[in-house]
Amino acid sequence: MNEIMKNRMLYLIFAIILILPFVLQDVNFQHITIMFLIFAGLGEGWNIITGFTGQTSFGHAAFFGIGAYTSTIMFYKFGISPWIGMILGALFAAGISAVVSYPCFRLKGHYFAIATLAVAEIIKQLFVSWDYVEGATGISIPVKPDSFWMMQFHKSKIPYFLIAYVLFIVATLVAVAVEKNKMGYYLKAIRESHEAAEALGINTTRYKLYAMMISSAVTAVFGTLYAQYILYIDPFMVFGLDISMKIVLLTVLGGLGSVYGPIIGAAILIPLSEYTRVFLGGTGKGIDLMIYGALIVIVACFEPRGVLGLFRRTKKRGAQYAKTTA
Amino acid sequence: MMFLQVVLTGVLVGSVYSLVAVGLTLVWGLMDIINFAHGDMMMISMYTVFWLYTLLKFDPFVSLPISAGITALLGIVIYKLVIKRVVNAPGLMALLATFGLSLFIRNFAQFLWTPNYRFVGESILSGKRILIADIVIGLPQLIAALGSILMTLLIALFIKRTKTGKAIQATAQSRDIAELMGVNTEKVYAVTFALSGICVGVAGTLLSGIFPVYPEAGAMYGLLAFVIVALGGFGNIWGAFYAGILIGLTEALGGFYLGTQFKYALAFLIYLLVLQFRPKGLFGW
Amino acid sequence: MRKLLVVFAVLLAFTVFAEEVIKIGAIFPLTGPAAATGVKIKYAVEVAQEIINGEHPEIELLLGKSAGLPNLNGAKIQFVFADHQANPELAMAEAERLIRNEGVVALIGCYHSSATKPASQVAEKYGIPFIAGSSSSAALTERGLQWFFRIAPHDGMETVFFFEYLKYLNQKYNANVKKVAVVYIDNEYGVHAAQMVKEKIKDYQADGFSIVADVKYPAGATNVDIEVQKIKGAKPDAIFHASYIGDMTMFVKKYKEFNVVPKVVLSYCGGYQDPQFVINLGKDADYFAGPNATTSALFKKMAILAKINEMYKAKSGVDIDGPTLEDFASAIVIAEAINLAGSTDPQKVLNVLKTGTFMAPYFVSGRIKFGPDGQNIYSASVMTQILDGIYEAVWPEQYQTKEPVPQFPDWNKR
Amino acid sequence: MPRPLLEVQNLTMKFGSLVANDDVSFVVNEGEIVSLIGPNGAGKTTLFNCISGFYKPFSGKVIFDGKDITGKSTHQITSMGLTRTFQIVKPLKDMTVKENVLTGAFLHANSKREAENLTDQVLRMTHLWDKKDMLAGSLTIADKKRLEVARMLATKPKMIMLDEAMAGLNKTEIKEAMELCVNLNKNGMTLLIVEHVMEAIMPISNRVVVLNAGRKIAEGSPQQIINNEEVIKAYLGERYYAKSRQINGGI
Repeated sequence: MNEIMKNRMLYLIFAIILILPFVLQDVNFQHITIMFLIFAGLGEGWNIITGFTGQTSFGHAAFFGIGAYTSTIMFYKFGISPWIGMILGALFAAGISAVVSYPCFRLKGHYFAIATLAVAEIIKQLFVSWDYVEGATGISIPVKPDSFWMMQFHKSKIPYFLIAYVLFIVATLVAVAVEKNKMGYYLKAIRESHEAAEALGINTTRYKLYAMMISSAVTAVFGTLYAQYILYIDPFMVFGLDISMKIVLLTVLGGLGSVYGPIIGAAILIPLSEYTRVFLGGTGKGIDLMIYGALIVIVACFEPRGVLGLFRRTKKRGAQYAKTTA
Repeated sequence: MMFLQVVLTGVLVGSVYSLVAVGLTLVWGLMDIINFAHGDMMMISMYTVFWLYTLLKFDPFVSLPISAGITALLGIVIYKLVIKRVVNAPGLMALLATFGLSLFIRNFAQFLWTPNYRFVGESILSGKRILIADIVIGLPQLIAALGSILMTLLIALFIKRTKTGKAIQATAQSRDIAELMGVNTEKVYAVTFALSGICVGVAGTLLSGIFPVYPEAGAMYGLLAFVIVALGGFGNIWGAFYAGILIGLTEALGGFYLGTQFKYALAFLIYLLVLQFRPKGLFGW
Repeated sequence: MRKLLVVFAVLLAFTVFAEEVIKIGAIFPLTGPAAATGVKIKYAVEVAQEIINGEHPEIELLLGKSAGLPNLNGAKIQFVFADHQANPELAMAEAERLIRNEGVVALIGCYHSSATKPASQVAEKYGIPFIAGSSSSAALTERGLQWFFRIAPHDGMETVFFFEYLKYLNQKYNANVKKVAVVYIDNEYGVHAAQMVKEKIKDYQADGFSIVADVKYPAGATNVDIEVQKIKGAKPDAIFHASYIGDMTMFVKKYKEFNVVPKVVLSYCGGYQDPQFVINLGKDADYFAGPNATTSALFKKMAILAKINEMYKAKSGVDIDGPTLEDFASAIVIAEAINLAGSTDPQKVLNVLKTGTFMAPYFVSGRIKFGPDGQNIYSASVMTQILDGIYEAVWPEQYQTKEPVPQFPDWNKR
Repeated sequence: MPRPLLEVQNLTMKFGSLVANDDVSFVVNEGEIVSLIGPNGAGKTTLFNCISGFYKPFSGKVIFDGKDITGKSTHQITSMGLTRTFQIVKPLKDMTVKENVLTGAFLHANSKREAENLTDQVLRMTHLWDKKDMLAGSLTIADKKRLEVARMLATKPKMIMLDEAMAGLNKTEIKEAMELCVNLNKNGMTLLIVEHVMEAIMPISNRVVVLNAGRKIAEGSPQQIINNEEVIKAYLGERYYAKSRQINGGI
């Protein structure tokens, strides 16, 4: 019963998001909604390896970038549809993540986190120096007439929104599916105690690997969409620490280890950063980022369980109140 | 000859990394908190030196106690205002807080002092160098390196010999037990942040003669410090010191022989390789 | 009473002109690693706005005399600034927001070529003119965009300019410059410049030039010691630099420390052109050279430039430099184009931009005209060299404010 | 003839130059309760870790259910039916009691429903049913220990190893724990128990193995052990006599 209730909440969120850009036709608002969906989806993916499994990754930009570059190269060099690139990118990202994280899984805690950061920085440098993918120059994706198959839409942002929306729902449902099944319990057991998990018969390395592969595949899918949406990529933009940290921040802000966390976090952080920049960024004094930084600090200090913690607390308080009055 | 020069450069550069990393490893090892604002505290120290130089004509070496004092104070303020509230928070909340702090400090610096790149033009050392055969040693670099080593030594002695230092060690082992033994852990944390501030304060001062002063000046140092601290083993002062030198050497030798664009990538690679053999860092157990 | 009248008049003026404000988007890096330059450019664009909107008969520009655009009943221009933080994603988002929400009729920007690329694609999509002032990547004008224009010479043109200058030094001063080292930052700007050197050197091999070192360093480097040692080992006669102000300053300090004495150091549009270079390095900045759209030494020769600089300096505290002047020019040109078109209709403005020649008395070339690819065919640059702390124009000879010094003196003999 | 389920053969474990287990051999037969006792630092937990795959023994063999499990990883050993609890409890803190047990139940369940049924069964058996929705981190120490056992039972083991499952419990709690052990044993479970609380395990053990300084110094029925002089010297001391008499008398 409880599970159905919870999912109902999720469907309500999905429904609300769907109507947003149709109600508010402002193009900047639509853009923010798309970025929100992309980053909420990225957060869902990252949450699987870090929130559920407890293996902190500071290097998810690596998989984001692989997704962005796979589809872009295929489209740019061979005219292959980004949809195919998206699938291949996800497969590549899963494969590469398995290869690079397998040796890293021996590392615990922060040692692992720094290792993921190192892997992402190395991959970034490889792409910067790789002439075949145009290196540091980056790639401007050629503008083609509107086409679903080529994932290009110039008349309206709605198609991009719808694609982002569908991918976001897929990512969220993947996270839900992982969480509610055997795998989710296993991952959480690994997070809570490696040894206890082993003693319960869980092949921790294998499950961490699964989690990493699913997580990076989800991340790569959004990388492809991002590249197609911005129509330009370079290694600094898609492999940068900024992307990795943004994913970390919004999920932690929303609430780590919950399907709702990334949605709440992205719903706060993305509009906040966009609107502070829009209203204050033109001054050239850095006021927007000052406010943005200060707000993050304030949330962290006063709501250390994430914004989701706040919801849970008020809910509990409400329940207690109901009890006492009844 | 060239090889020697390159090695020497690596050691000189690395010793400054060490000092930045020592400050970070103190906090990290003790409180298990990743301080993203560490590099930005260093940037504040560089600005202190710069303004004392520009407005009052203080030589950077005269400003050293002042800038170190200011960053120490900044460390305490950061602890009291922010870290204290998140030190027991679950997950990565503390990281979120320090990241926000870093963003705030950087942009506050831009707000106050514009984003311009500035330099401390003249100091008693600037332009001076030592020539041994063909090998060049810049005096500012040498002093920076020696200063780093001295400072690391002092910090290590402080931790080992003084009562406060022992309290820090005890708290790092187990906060609860330390509290039972009558250690005021809050005070210990504040002192550690102050020490960490002094480290970056000194590092910033020593660097201000050779590195531009601008709001993002601490960014790359902060990032490298993460890797160095992990490479040396969290909380291990000498580990951070040697790891700093190792990263400096990797950067120099790798950069020289394989291509300078790879120098940071190689530093990251060294981390990954070393950790395959020592999963808790060079000196971690 | 008089005060009241004035207030009334001002209010009236506001209500009259309120609807006749033409908005133009200006996207620059106002925070982040390149904020120093972005903020300066913002000042320059604000100066352009003042000149266009106010009455500045002393500045002999088309739009200087009158307040506003005369062909549009004195309509005012308003530049709407946006920050891209050196992030292409934000440049794209801001371009779209400015066009759709702010209703801008044209865009200028973005300093970073990597930001200009997606932003100008947005302009292309909406059919709105985009003028890049200082973005120098040659790739920008190779994309076949209809609505994109660029004022600065691109790095390919700059490279040719470099070799021609070296040839001039060799012929006139017998400088015997042959071996070239390319030193560049590992990003869009640096890598593209280096590619151009490797491409253009083919045309100059006959003149004896060769590349002896190719030193690429990572962005945000903490030191450049190793880079300088590599350069020293290659013993180049000339160094081509593609560096920003922070790295460039570190390089100069290290050249001094390691006693690297090339004959010539030429810098692509970047750190060298920033007057902060001289402020930071003092005497050590002397003898470095590079193409620049302007220099303070030219102020004596060019009265208009001097007046523009006066206004700019009041805001920024420093003299106007090349990239900044190029973005200033982009602001002036778009306003003039709108004025000439007599309308904000993008198609009409586009026609003016494609066919017209714009007077640019603040450039040594004196005018701006865009070729079919959108590139300004008149290179606005002169070769400058810092002599006694002043950017002197040294080549071509007709603009010379001082003769070039073709050989770096030893560092201890300065 | 009882069938040996677990055989430890000449097991030696070293950490650097420190010998934690020195040539230890013993057998646990199917359906038995065997206790492993010894003073602090005798190497009991190390032996547990070697058997359960957390450590790879330096030399010697561990045979479980006829198969050599030496050097196999913990999760493999658990899937084969040999599982353990931890001296320092390791509850999955941020999960509820039910989720803790469910995690174990997935090992041999083919569907979530099957796992849930098994979980309910185990929760009732271990008297944790009322607390099933509490977070494991908020349980009392006694309940946490019970949860360790419950989680382990959910993996459907053939044999379980309890590492000081009664330390830190009060008398009633110890009694409950003892009853649980006996009940399990009656249902056919084989148990190997490391314990300090002599009073608790002596009455329920079939056999006792005594370790001292890494070596096995005695093995036999509880009565034999109580009367073994070496054991008394090394470990039990006079105090035990008085106490065990009291308890035995009490029961």
